Amino acid sequence: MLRIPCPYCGERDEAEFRYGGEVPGSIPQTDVGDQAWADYLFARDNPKGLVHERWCHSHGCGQWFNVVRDTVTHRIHAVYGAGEAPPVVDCSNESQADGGR
Amino acid sequence: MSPSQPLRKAQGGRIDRTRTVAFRFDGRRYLGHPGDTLASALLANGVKVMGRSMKLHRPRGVLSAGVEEPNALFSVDWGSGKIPSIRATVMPALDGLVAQSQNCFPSVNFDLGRALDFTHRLWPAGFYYKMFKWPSWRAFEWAVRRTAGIGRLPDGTDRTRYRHLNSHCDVLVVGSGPSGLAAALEAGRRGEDVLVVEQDVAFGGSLLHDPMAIDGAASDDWLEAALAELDGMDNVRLMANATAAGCYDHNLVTIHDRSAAYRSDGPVETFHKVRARRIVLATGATEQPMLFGNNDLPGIMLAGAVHAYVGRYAVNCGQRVAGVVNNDAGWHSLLAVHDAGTAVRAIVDTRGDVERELLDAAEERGIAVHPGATPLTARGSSGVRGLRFAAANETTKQVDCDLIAMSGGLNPTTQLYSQAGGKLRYDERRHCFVPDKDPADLDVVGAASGSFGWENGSSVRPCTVAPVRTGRQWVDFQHDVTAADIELAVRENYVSVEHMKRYTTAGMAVDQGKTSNLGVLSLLAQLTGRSPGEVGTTTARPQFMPVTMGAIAGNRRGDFYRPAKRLAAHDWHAGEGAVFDDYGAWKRPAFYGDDRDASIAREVLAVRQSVGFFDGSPLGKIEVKGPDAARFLDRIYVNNVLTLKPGRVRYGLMLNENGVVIDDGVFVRQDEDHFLVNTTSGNAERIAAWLEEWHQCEFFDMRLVLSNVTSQWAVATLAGPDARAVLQSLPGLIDLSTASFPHLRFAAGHLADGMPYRLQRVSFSGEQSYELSVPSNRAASIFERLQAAAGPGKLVPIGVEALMVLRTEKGFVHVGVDTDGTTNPLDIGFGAVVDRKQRDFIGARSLARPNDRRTDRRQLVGFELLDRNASVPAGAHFVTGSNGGRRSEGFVTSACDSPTLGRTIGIGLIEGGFGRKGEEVLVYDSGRNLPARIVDPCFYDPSGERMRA
Amino acid sequence: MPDHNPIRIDSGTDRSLVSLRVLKGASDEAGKRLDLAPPLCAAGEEPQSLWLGPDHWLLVGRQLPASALIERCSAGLAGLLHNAVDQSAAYAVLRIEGRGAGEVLASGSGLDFRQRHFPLHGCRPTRLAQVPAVVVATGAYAFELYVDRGYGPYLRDWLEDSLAIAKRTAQGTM
Amino acid sequence: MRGYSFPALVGRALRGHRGWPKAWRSAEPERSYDVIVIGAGGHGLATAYYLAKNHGITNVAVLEKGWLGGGNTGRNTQVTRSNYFWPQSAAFFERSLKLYENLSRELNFNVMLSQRGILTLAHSHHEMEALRRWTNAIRINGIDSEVMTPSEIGKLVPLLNLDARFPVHGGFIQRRGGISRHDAVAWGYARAANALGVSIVQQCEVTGFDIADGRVAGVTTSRGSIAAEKVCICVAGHTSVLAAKAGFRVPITSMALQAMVSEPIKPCLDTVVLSPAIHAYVSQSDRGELVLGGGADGYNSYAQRGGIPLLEENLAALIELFPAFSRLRLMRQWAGIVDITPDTTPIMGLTPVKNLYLSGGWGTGGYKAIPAGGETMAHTVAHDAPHPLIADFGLDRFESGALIDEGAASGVAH
Ligand SMILES: Cc1cc2nc3c(=O)[nH]c(=O)nc-3n(C[C@H](O)[C@H](O)[C@H](O)COP(=O)(O)OP(=O)(O)OC[C@H]3O[C@@H](n4cnc5c(N)ncnc54)[C@H](O)[C@@H]3O)c2cc1C
Ligand SMILES: NC(=O)c1ccc[n+]([C@@H]2O[C@H](COP(=O)([O-])OP(=O)(O)OC[C@H]3O[C@@H](n4cnc5c(N)ncnc54)[C@H](O)[C@@H]3O)[C@@H](O)[C@H]2O)c1
Ligand SMILES: Cc1cc2nc3c(=O)[nH]c(=O)nc-3n(C[C@H](O)[C@H](O)[C@H](O)COP(=O)(O)O)c2cc1C
Ligand SMILES: [Zn+2]
Repeated sequence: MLRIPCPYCGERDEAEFRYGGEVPGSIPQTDVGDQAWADYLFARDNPKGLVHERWCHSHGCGQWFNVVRDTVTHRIHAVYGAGEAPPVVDCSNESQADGGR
Repeated sequence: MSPSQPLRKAQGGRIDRTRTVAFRFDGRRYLGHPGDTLASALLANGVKVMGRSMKLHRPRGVLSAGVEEPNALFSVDWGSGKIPSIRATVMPALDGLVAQSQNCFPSVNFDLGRALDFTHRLWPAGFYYKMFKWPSWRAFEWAVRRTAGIGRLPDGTDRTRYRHLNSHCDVLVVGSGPSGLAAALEAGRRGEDVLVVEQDVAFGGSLLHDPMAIDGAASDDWLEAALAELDGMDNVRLMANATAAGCYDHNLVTIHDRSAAYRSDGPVETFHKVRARRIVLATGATEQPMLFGNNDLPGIMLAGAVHAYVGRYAVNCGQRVAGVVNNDAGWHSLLAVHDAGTAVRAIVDTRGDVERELLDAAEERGIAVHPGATPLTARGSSGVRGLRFAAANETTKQVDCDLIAMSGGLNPTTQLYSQAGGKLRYDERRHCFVPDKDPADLDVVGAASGSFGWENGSSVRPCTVAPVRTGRQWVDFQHDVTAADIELAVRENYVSVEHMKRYTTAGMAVDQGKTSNLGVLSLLAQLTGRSPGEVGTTTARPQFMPVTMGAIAGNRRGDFYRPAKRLAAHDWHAGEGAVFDDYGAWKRPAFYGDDRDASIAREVLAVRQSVGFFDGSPLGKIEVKGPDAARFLDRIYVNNVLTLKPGRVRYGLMLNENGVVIDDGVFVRQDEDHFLVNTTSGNAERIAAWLEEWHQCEFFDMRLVLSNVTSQWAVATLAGPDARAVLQSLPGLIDLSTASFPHLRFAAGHLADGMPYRLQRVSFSGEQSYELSVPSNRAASIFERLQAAAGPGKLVPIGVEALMVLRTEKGFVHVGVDTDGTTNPLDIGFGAVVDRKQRDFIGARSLARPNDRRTDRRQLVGFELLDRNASVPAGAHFVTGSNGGRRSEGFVTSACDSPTLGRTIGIGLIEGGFGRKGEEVLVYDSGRNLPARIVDPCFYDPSGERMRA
Repeated sequence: MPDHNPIRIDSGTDRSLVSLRVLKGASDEAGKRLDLAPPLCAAGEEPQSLWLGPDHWLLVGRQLPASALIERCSAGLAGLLHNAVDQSAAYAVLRIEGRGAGEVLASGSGLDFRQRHFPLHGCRPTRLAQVPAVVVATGAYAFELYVDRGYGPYLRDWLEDSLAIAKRTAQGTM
Repeated sequence: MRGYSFPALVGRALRGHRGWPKAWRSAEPERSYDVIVIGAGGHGLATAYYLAKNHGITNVAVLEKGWLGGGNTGRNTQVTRSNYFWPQSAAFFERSLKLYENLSRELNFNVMLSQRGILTLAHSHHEMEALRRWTNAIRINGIDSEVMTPSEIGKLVPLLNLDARFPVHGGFIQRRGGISRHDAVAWGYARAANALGVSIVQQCEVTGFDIADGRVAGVTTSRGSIAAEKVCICVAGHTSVLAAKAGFRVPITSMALQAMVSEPIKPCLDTVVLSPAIHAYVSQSDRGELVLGGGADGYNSYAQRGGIPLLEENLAALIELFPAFSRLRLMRQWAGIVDITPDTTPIMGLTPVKNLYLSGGWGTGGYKAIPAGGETMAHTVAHDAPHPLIADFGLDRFESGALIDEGAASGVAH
């Protein structure tokens, strides 16, 4: 069970949150081509390692915020507000270890 | 010596000799003492054969004295029905308990299944992959399945209650041996919140059978003092009978607590979820077996276990013991066993360089020692009669014995450590895997960390060296995996440790290889010329010990499985004869009365002919307030929001970014910068969250606030030609005449008695219809007042099902029923609205993709069956072609036997539907084909006169 | 363990509730002006304010009706965008008290209910027994729970059941 | 393939099973191959097998970073069925099931296909309508399926609690559906491919691509560079990682999908039971464990382990449906990293890089697709054009919007 540090409430169980996926790129204008639109809509970095993602403390303060998390270790490196610039995170090598292997 | 327990020593042990317990095993009654496990009590009574192996039905005795037990698994009934595969070595011997051996017929001592053992050559590892292909696996499967599996499904009803408990601590100590208790004392004294969990019924770990000197004191005294001190600390909690079963992300440990599990008056099992700042693993070490021929005979036990039985339970497991060891720990146990009165005849050590001290100690006691020897085979068939071994000089020798105590070395108990992400290292000298790099916030101490305490420099010889294969040598007792199976797998190139595990199934039994994994690894290493470190281990996963599934589910059963929301006027509806059903999270009236179809028809006609009343409270209601509210909602809805005037209501559609319809409903402009958004009932929470998400994450510059008032307001919908008259009777309400309050208007105010209300004139039924909102706590009273005002029997309550019929007659879509995750607004006839809106809205761009613009997409139409008396359910398909080349062109999304029209009608999605009005099509359902005609989806009052009346 | 019948359910008719939402950027200002002390609720005087989020409070009035609370907001927050709405009927309020109250709650929520970590007047929105709930510590071993009124009966039954299991567990072992 | 049979087993038994040959050889990487398949899961191995068998291309290497069959193929819940909604899916998965029906003999390796029937439950009036829509679609697609009433279900699965919190309103069964032995599928294809000359190189991780002028010319690996005419990516949960190395992004999210087994008991459940609404499904394996699964842990993950919330959710669902299982014990819990696409349909075919092909996006349901996946990908690689059965499964559908949303239509993707 992830323990997610809500910037407003402190550390809470994953079960209190809703996942919003990777922080998407900015919304393209309506006149973008089909390919660029598809890229925005569907393509994901889906990184093995650090991901910038959205969470909402839906069963708590109701706020959306961003998390920098390692998708291999699940360690949470940083948390920042919605719309804010992501902090710089250094995590040399940590995600090299593969989950089960 | 009590006659009933011939092998019980007269003194010693931690059993309560003042009391006896009586239990049954395979029909016979046995006596034991409180403090006994089933295994110790049966051993005391001289029972040797306790089970049969899974595959070959070999007779098996008890191997261990702990959770690692692979052999002595019983079906046990302590009042909760027969529960399979209970480890006799940890199950307390309770008074009245009934135990049975498993996997044998007719009895554990004579089992016909043994035939499989006599033909064992036909069943090597993975034999089933090589045969049973013809005619098909199904022809054999039933028989194979019956031989697999041990134990049976529990019988009777489960009386156990299961509980979850979340908790927090600074330090979680797993294991209460000397190392765990020392760690707990240290942290406790520092004032930290400490939780100590111990799977055993008693605290003390190895000290319970193996006293030693700690801090200069006798360990019994130390233990007593330590427990007393810990008990006295407010910040320390001690839990026995509680197994740490899983170690998950972010230091969350699950604990299966059976401290109240065996109570006759109402057992409880608790599943703890402990969030620990720091974890200390003091889980000890597990002794490994030795490999030699017939090493699975009853009467061959782990040396530490023999020690535990004599030390803790005062049971002599045999009269004449032979030891087979490769390490000093085994010597330690054997010497202690001998000193406790169980005579050890000989010690066979595979190492040539045994410490002088040990040799002397044996000599003192008159024990023959054979350093550098190789155990060959155990003699006997359903019990041990002797041991043959090759002495250092390679002559074959033999000792007569009735018990072989073996020790293949200790292996740290690191499953939880590995689950937490810890890395193991192979220790050549001690021949075991020890923790190498601890994960953050986790420490391993004591035997679990590889410090076994007494070993003084000498190394352990891998237990698998035996070059001479005499007889079959078992590696995994429960799954009957032998050294030959490992050899076969290697020969066939299943040399990855994971392939080995899966091909031979070694380590996959209920003990998860606690006494076999190391053996497999070292054999594999030896056979492939690698070191065990290079071979690596398989992955330890939760559960460390299997956990009752009910405990993991907790009390989430029945009504607590998933919470249901109840309407404020639930009881009122019940009084009206409502039959409730689940709609999203809600329990709502489906219809009123006993006969589903008749009730629905009656309710529909009431709305069409006079007036019906519908509880629409779950309707989502979200206030959006602020100077940018209109601009925000204009992005959210497909429809134009900016042009709506205050006091007016408009119908709107919401899409996701992929252009798919996700919700619909009306929105109200209460004031210039104050909107009220209505969502469908099922989506109320989801859309509230959707609006928040867009506001907080994307449109955070827009100045507006959102307030979800769904639960504050109960909604009474009155629909039908008489609706106005009934509603107008409420004193203080505005004038409802169409002139002053036409269709799609909104008003708010207070009734004469001061009750606040909101009123909107919208219709989902096609009749003149009003949605009156009042505070939820007044729901029942307003319903009653309306009923009274209408006069007896006039105001007919209608359920969700009637409403569905009404809206189907009217051709109104129900999002999620008439649409699915692929439907865009164009498909349901909103192309013009989409095209008119020049501004961007969520999903707009997707609607411009070629696929979204295709004219042969599935589009919403109505249909009527040509045969007026036929009927067809939702879920039928529109098809072309016949049997072979049949193709679906779409499907019926809603259908009903319309009470208003007296025939079956429906709406559905069909390819290119907009251009096919009047066409005849076939409707297919479960093998039937019915001709139908495509028509406009609105079957009732297409001009909308009645709605606007 | 809790004393006799420690769980009470209450429709919330004894108090008025007003949800106050402001722009997140203005929440400090709003908090100051109305004396809303996040994240704890102010004790004693009226209205009590329950912290629901950085831009969201639930104002609780014992004597004051909702309309008065709403007026206070509009007076105090003049010029600040906000929405104060009556939610008196939106919640069911349950009380649980007795020594084992925290343990009963801990069987359905991952919060730490021990006094040191959940001090008196502490207020936490959380997930309890699968439903969203606001937990307020109102006494040494007493909590008030605010839940959506639709979940009131469910949560009451759940608390009673959990209490029953807890009591059963506590009666001696083996 | 030949070599495995009952007589052979008896014969070898007499000689202590000493005569069995290697199931596959441990190939070392060579300098170049005609085709490199990345990933020795079921799909990679089957693709290699059909390349050799159907297209005569035998100079093929399957590169595997771990041990063959150790990815999702070795950790899935074995559900094998073809009751799909959309005609394209149905045709593809039905082809797969047909291949499964003869696979043991084709590979000369018993994959233990057990067509014991797979029962899908509906728990409300509305779900029953959705289910009826689904069953009719399946039948129109020419595949067997039968709607069942609660009492018929009660007879078929006596342990099922029909009056659960969400009562059973009905269901439907595909009798040809069932389970098969996952490891055997991987091993059987590996052995058969190896026999046709394919090299399976384990412990060889692909770390990059050699791409020039938009055309792939080889790969770099943890064991050096290897040249190839064509390269096919079959790495399931790691598709995004490899796509990134080839310079493009894919519409995939990787998540941990959990599965678990109880302690083994004697047979008590003879049908695969699946409840889409409750998100749980269960079968009893031939060894006797109950094998159960549910949805994926709800966030991006490459950690091959499962969390607690879903574990509880799955078991609560299971026990609500099968109260008799409450006293059984859960033995082991694990997870695989699955590659989820927006429409739950796989991504198969060409990529933006010439001669680089992709088979991925299998999400929670690609085990049953292995034979047809291998067959059609082999064709696609051999002809540099998608096989007709997978023509609609290409990456281009995301641009045109022509998604094949199986999840939206049937609510099930396992
Ligand atoms: C818990 C669970 C339950 C499931 N249940 C079912 C079910 O019941 N029915 C069903 O049909 N499907 C099910 N699935 C899905 C199914 O298992 C997968 O879709 C299928 O196994 C995918 O096969 P594959 O060959 O593509 O991938 P995998 O078997 O995962 O093989 C991919 C291989 O690629 C290797 N690899 C990755 N990166 C590299 C690299 N850089 N270099 C070299 N090699 C690499 C991996 O090590 C792995 O061995 C389930 C999945 C899971 C996790
Ligand atoms: N067999 C031995 O390891 C042994 C024997 C005698 C003395 N000693 C001495 O004692 C020291 C070992 O003491 P120790 O405290 O490290 O080990 P220990 O074996 O004394 O205690 C380990 C305890 O952990 C418990 N445990 C293991 N896994 C658990 C789980 N998942 N959940 C709950 N409880 C769990 C066991 O039941 C056991 O009581 C050694 O350093 C040695 O000097 C060891
Ligand atoms: C269908 C199936 C049945 C399984 N049965 C067992 C079993 O009986 N015993 C066991 O220990 N593991 C069993 N496993 C789980 C494997 O041991 C292992 O956990 C899984 O393949 C994932 O690998 P990993 O845990 O090594 O990462 C089974 C796995 C599957 C897919
Ligand atoms: Zn929060």
